[in-house]
Amino acid sequence: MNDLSTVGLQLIDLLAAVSLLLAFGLLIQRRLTALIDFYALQSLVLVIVTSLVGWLTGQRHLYLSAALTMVLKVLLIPILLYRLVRRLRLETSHDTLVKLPATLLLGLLLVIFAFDVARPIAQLSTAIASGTLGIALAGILVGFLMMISRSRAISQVIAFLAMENGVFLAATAVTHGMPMVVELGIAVDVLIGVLILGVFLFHLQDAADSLEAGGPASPTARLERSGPETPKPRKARTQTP
Amino acid sequence: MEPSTGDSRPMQGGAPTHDRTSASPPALLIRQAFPSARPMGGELATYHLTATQAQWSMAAAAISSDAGNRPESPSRLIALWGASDADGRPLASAVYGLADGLLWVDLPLDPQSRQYPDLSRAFFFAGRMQRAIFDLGGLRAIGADDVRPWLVHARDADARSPATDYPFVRVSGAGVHEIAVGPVHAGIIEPGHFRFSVSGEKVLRLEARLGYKHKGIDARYTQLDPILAGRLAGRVSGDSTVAHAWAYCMALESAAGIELPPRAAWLRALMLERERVANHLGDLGALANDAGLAFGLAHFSRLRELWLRESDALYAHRLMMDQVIPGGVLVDLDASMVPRIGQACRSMAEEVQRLRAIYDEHPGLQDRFRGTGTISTALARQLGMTGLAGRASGLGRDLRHDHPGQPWSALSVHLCLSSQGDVAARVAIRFDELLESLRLIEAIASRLPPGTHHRALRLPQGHHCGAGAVEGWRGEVLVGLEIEVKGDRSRIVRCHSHDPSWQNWPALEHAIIGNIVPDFPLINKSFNLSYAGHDL
Amino acid sequence: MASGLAGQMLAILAALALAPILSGWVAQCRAWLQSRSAPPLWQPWLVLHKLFLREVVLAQGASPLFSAVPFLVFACMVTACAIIPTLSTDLPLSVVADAVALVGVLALARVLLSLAAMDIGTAFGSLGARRDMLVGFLAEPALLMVLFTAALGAHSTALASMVDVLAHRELAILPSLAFAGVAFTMVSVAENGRIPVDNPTTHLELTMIHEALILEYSGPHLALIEWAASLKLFAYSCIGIALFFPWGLAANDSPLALLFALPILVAKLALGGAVLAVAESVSAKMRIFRVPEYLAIAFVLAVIGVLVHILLGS
Amino acid sequence: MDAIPLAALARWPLLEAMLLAALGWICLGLIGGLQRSPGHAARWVYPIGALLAAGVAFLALLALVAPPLAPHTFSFTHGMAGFVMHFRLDALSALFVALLGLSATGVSLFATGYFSTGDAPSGRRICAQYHLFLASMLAVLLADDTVTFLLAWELMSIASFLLVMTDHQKRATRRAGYLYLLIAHAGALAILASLILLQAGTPDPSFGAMRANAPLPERSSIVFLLGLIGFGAKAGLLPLHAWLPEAHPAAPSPASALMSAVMLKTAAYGLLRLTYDLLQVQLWWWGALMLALGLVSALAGVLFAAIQTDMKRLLAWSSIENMGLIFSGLGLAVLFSSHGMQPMAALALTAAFCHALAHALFKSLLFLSTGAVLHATGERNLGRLGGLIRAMPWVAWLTLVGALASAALPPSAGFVAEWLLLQSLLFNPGLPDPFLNLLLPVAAAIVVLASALAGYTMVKFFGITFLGQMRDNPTRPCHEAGHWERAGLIWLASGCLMAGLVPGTLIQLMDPAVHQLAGSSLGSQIGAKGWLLIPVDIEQSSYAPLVLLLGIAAACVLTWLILRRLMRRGLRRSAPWNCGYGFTSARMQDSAEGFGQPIRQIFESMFGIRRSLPSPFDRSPHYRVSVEDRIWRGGYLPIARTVGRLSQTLERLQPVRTSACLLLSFMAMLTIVAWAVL
Repeated sequence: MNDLSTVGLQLIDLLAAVSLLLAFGLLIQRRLTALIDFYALQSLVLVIVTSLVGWLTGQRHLYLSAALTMVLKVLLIPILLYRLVRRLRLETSHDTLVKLPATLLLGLLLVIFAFDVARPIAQLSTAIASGTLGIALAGILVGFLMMISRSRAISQVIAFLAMENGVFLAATAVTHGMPMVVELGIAVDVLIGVLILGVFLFHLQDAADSLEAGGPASPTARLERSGPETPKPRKARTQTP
Repeated sequence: MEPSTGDSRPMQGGAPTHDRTSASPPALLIRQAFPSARPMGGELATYHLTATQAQWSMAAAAISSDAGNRPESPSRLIALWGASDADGRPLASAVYGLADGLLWVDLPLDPQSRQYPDLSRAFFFAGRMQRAIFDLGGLRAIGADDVRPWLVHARDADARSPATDYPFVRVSGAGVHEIAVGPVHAGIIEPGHFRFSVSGEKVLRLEARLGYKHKGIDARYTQLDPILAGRLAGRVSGDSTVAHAWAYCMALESAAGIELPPRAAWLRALMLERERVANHLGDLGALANDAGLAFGLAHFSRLRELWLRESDALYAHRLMMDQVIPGGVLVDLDASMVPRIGQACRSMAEEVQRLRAIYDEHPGLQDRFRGTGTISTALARQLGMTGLAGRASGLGRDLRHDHPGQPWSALSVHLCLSSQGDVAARVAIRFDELLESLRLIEAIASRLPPGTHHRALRLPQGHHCGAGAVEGWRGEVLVGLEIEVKGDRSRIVRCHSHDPSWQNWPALEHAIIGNIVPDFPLINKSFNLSYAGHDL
Repeated sequence: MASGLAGQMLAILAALALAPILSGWVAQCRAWLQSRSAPPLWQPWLVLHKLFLREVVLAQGASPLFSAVPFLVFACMVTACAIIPTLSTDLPLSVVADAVALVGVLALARVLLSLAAMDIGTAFGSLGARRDMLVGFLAEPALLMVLFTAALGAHSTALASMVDVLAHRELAILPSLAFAGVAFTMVSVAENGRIPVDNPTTHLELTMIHEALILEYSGPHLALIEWAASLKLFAYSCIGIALFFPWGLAANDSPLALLFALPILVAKLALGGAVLAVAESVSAKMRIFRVPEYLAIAFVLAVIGVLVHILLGS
Repeated sequence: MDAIPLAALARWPLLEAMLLAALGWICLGLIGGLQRSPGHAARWVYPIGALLAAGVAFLALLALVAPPLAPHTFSFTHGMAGFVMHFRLDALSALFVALLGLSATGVSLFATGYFSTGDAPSGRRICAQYHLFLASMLAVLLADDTVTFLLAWELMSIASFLLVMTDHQKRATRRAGYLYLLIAHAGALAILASLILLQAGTPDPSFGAMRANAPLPERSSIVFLLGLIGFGAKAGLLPLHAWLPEAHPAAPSPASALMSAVMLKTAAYGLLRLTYDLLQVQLWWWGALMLALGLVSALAGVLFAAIQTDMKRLLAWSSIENMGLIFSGLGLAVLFSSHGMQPMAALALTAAFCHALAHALFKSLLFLSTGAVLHATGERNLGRLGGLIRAMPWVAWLTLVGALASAALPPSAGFVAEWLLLQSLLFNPGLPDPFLNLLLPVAAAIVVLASALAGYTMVKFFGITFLGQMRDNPTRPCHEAGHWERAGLIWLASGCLMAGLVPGTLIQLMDPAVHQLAGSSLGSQIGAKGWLLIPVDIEQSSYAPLVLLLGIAAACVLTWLILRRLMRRGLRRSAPWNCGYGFTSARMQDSAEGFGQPIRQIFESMFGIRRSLPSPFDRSPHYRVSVEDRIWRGGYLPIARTVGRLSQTLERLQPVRTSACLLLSFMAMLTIVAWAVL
């Protein structure tokens, strides 16, 4: 390989690392708007990786996939999520179930686990960037951890989307020779994204209270929402005497 | 309404009754007990009566039990002070707020024993007022728990005796230590000493030691001409000069029994709202700065400066000092200024909205604000909080809204309320009130009634009492006044200015509990209480 | 040897002169970002000058430790700046201590200052000492892990060798440095008492960390400590430059080469200072108990940096 | 020194001389124990003991400087049943003997002053127990057969137990002593079982016989595990640490110093002797287990140290941390050895040895200064101390040296150890197991975290004791330590400094021991430069503490000189600023609990914390907080309860008292030993 592609490979590794960094950002971030931003950024990294792989391997269809990701995950889904958050006044998400240091520690252990698991697989595969697999795997696991450690449905959805970003990254890094898988991945991607959003929008018309994970909120859940622990967006109510 | 659910809801029916005929239970009770009580003249219905010791205690018990039994009850103690009447006999005075107005109870005391029944068991924050009363006039509350000096410091009391530390309440237990802050602070703020009992960063108790700015305002009033004393009232607390001056003028006008020209009332309201806007702007900047966001300070300081310059242009004084005078206001508003004011208000509202969005979206700032220095509605009621801090804790009291005289009745003031009671709530209330004030200013300026802005005040012969209460930016400012006019000689027999800081200072000590030491400046700033107005 | 000594002296003098200017530059940038008119660049020098001319007011009961610490802390910072490759990677003192020892020297200064703060026995002294040690005990490991990430890449914990390897090998992108970079930025903000961890311009005693530590110092003592604080900022900036932008340092110790390296250093510092000012202006100070979380994040990121390095085997 | 005298030295009867010294200690103990006025006797008994200790240290250093071709051995035949006591002095023993001697010299010097006052009966007892303790520790290090080793080991445990029980009128002391005896006993049984297993099949109990026929790997693992339990209990590794924070504070300070500084090290010695010398194989998971236990102990130890309020308990927990770090180094060495990476194993071993030596010096220094403070003020509760730097500057400044070493700050000995440990954790050429490779950086992170927390703890320890104002009683009379005490402290402090400043020389001294175990050593890289430390390669890492110190000192002096010339204005004393309030009280400083509060809050989940907060409405508010060891609550108490229930059942059958129980079990152990021997 020439120098240029060496740099390209290193760039892919770097971008994978940035993607993992953003996954950690998602894990520790408390505010929903920031979560969405991070997700959009992570998707953007994915777009760059995909196009880079496409350029390095000369597979044109990857450009298409990158463009699809760009439109769907960098623009459409974040915008929809933003609107959802604004509409439902969910800016604050004090919904972490596990304390932050514990979450971090678990994340660290998952990274070690992922790296250890990825090593033999990466040696088997003929991937262009073998290290990327481990990092992507770590990203998936961290996304999973985030999903477990959050109580709000919307953060869980973002965690799921981040996880799916990790899957996509791993797929791009490992199976760049199998375009069908990637295409299929994108198709499933779109489907899931639309489905989730559809469910959300359906709920949006229904009631704000039922956005708690675990179905429609019970009366106690409603009480908790308005309690001091989960501050409801505060808008001074006014009254005309 | 059930405030304990923590939800913020509009005040609905029942609570503030504006129908003067259907009085709340304590008001009825008291009217039965004191058939002689009659409302004084003036904008605010004020019942003034002289009580015996039994009646004094009965009134306190009735009002405090009403406040304790009905969560929405507006009954409260507003002010408590000691004075001497025209003959030099000691008097204890208390002013209560009731649904249909104020109740002013005077208790003549025995000149020898100089004692009066304790109110601090019924009203928590009365303890400090009673200690101040003792320091100023030697009147002692019978049965009060806390008899430490309040305004008088050890060194003032006896310069020869060795100076000793104030007997702060000591938290016993392993490893409790103290942090002493003040009276001189590194920033340019008023003097006050704060003693924290802490374990590491965890605050176990806070006690404030005030009185460093005691100037003897009440005594000074009695040496001044009633008309001129308005200037002194305007200097009780510089940041609420309009509110204090208006309260004084209202008291004097009610004592004199004159009706204020409508235009004067509207102009006063304009200034009061301008003062509210200026202070809220300053506080919002300072709050961000105390949370380490200098950006907020820079922009709110800029807005405040623009606003003060505008005031300077309108009144030739940045703080509008000495603009409220007995009988009206000093300067009329030129009609040509009205569009300019409206324009300034609109652009200010726009900028404030933009900054509010930044505040609301800033993760670091919100993290500092939310859940910090929380006072629940129940605790706020127990402490008898008032004003802005009270409204942030769900106590929906606002004189402009509850007892709308001129011009408030015509303006339909919105009550800004939150039940969270944390710093974030106090910030949100400031933003809401700021925008509401800007709306009011524009409305007042455009709908100013015609007529004179000042009517010369002629004081009637004899003894007259008057009370004035104004919703300043911090809370209700109250002035109780008795004048004596003999021939062309008039004098103030007694006068007391009450600042809402009295009610809210003790709340600060509760707000810090469960927080950590470095959050105190932020919590303190979110209350932003007056030292000067409190120490008098 | 002689030229090496001369070069070393030049590096130290450059650090001594530039450090207050760097602090002044950050303050200037902050002022601009808040649309205020800025103090002059050399304002910290004016402050130092003023303080040096003042008398020392020593609290009653201060032990000799209290008067000795400003000198010791200043000397530690000067030594640290001499060890870090600011201008050149080939200076005699660079073999004296590697990255671990450098962190040790910085920790020594921190411990000494905290002890001195406790010497008078006031509330703020011990409060500052406690908070400073709290920040330190988490920041120090995170910093070391950042340095290890770079050290693994260079197969050396000697800073000079690290810079040599990082700067002079063929163009290579180390993904582990992405983690290390983020962690390092977080740590250096914490270590230098900048927003969001500490507010260097605060006037609120109860929230202070560094200012509370030195509340009882005055005159030349205070000047030395302030100078040491700016040297610390300078040292951290130079570590950051050495690890993440290692290009442009002189490879030998001739004074001429050092003089050429100076403008490049100044340019990089100016850029770094501006970035710091932006970061400070847009964030609020966090609660003191968020600081451990913040530093734990930095720590974990640095550890992951090391892990990524091992995974990628480069 | 050139080669010829060295070779001559190697032929000297070093071992015999050391055994004589041990005998000398026993005689001193007997003499001191029989004296009518022990205070008076202390003036000459302890200095002679110190002299003997210095002699032992000197002999051990000689043995290290001139390593003999074959280890010195000495056997002593007892008339009864052909009972032979074997002694042996090799490099490993010599290293630990040197550590014992160096530390004991300082402690004995200090003890001269410390024990010259006090009541007669306890003085007599302490004198006898103290010297017996010294002799037994030396015997443990020199023993070369199961019986001798175990006898010496038990003697060491009993002597230290008696020292712990000095203040036996106190209930807490009795509890501590009982707990110590219980765990030490259990540990001894584990060691006994381990050695018996090792010896099984041969009638010869000597270590030499064991070396000759090493057991099968699966049996080795059992032997190792039993040894780890036994020695780990003595070293205070989690979860067998419960006795340590109780027992160390209970003993008189010189005894605590010896227990912490030397006795804990015998555990490390024993485990090394077992794994490297007797078993002769190392499995990777042994090392991993030691590493993990060591890291957990280090972290837990320092966290608990950070929140203690009693000076000695704080130091005791800190000892757990340091033993954890030493065991991490040993574990790492075993790990590397098991993969045949001898140079790395040598590096890790050197790090562990450095740490052991540094800890022996600074921990005895710190315990002794606690003793000095206790003598001067009658108080060792941090919450009541403060400002002692004014009344006792000597003790304070010498303690500062120890505190800085304990905080692992340059240029102290503690830092050298940490530095070497980090080097060995980072620069391995890659273990064959990738998973372990990924875990080693995490281990490095924990080591660094523990060291940084040690800094926090030491600032608390020194700052609260010696700085600020006296918290409890400002007019408390306190006095500077006496000459003997100071001499002891100075000896140890200068040891700390020397070890930190010339680490090269130190490592060269340790080389024979390292070489004996790891088959490789660092000496070649160090060369002749004692002041420059280069473990692998100058390009890779180097550290020259002496130059560093000189640099800092030069900058310091230069600044001072320049400032003196430039500063026109003088110096004025005034009241502290304190926000202009005018009244300062000692209550306004951080208490020990206050200083530890951030640690309590951050690591809340690790501690079992119970607190009750006062209400703001309280007239006389009270704050209560208590922290307990979760392992104690979750691990020991259930066992104790079960045992208690069992013994109740037994007692119903046969009323036996606890002491009788102990006696029985001790007899049983002796019987087992006898059985093993015969």
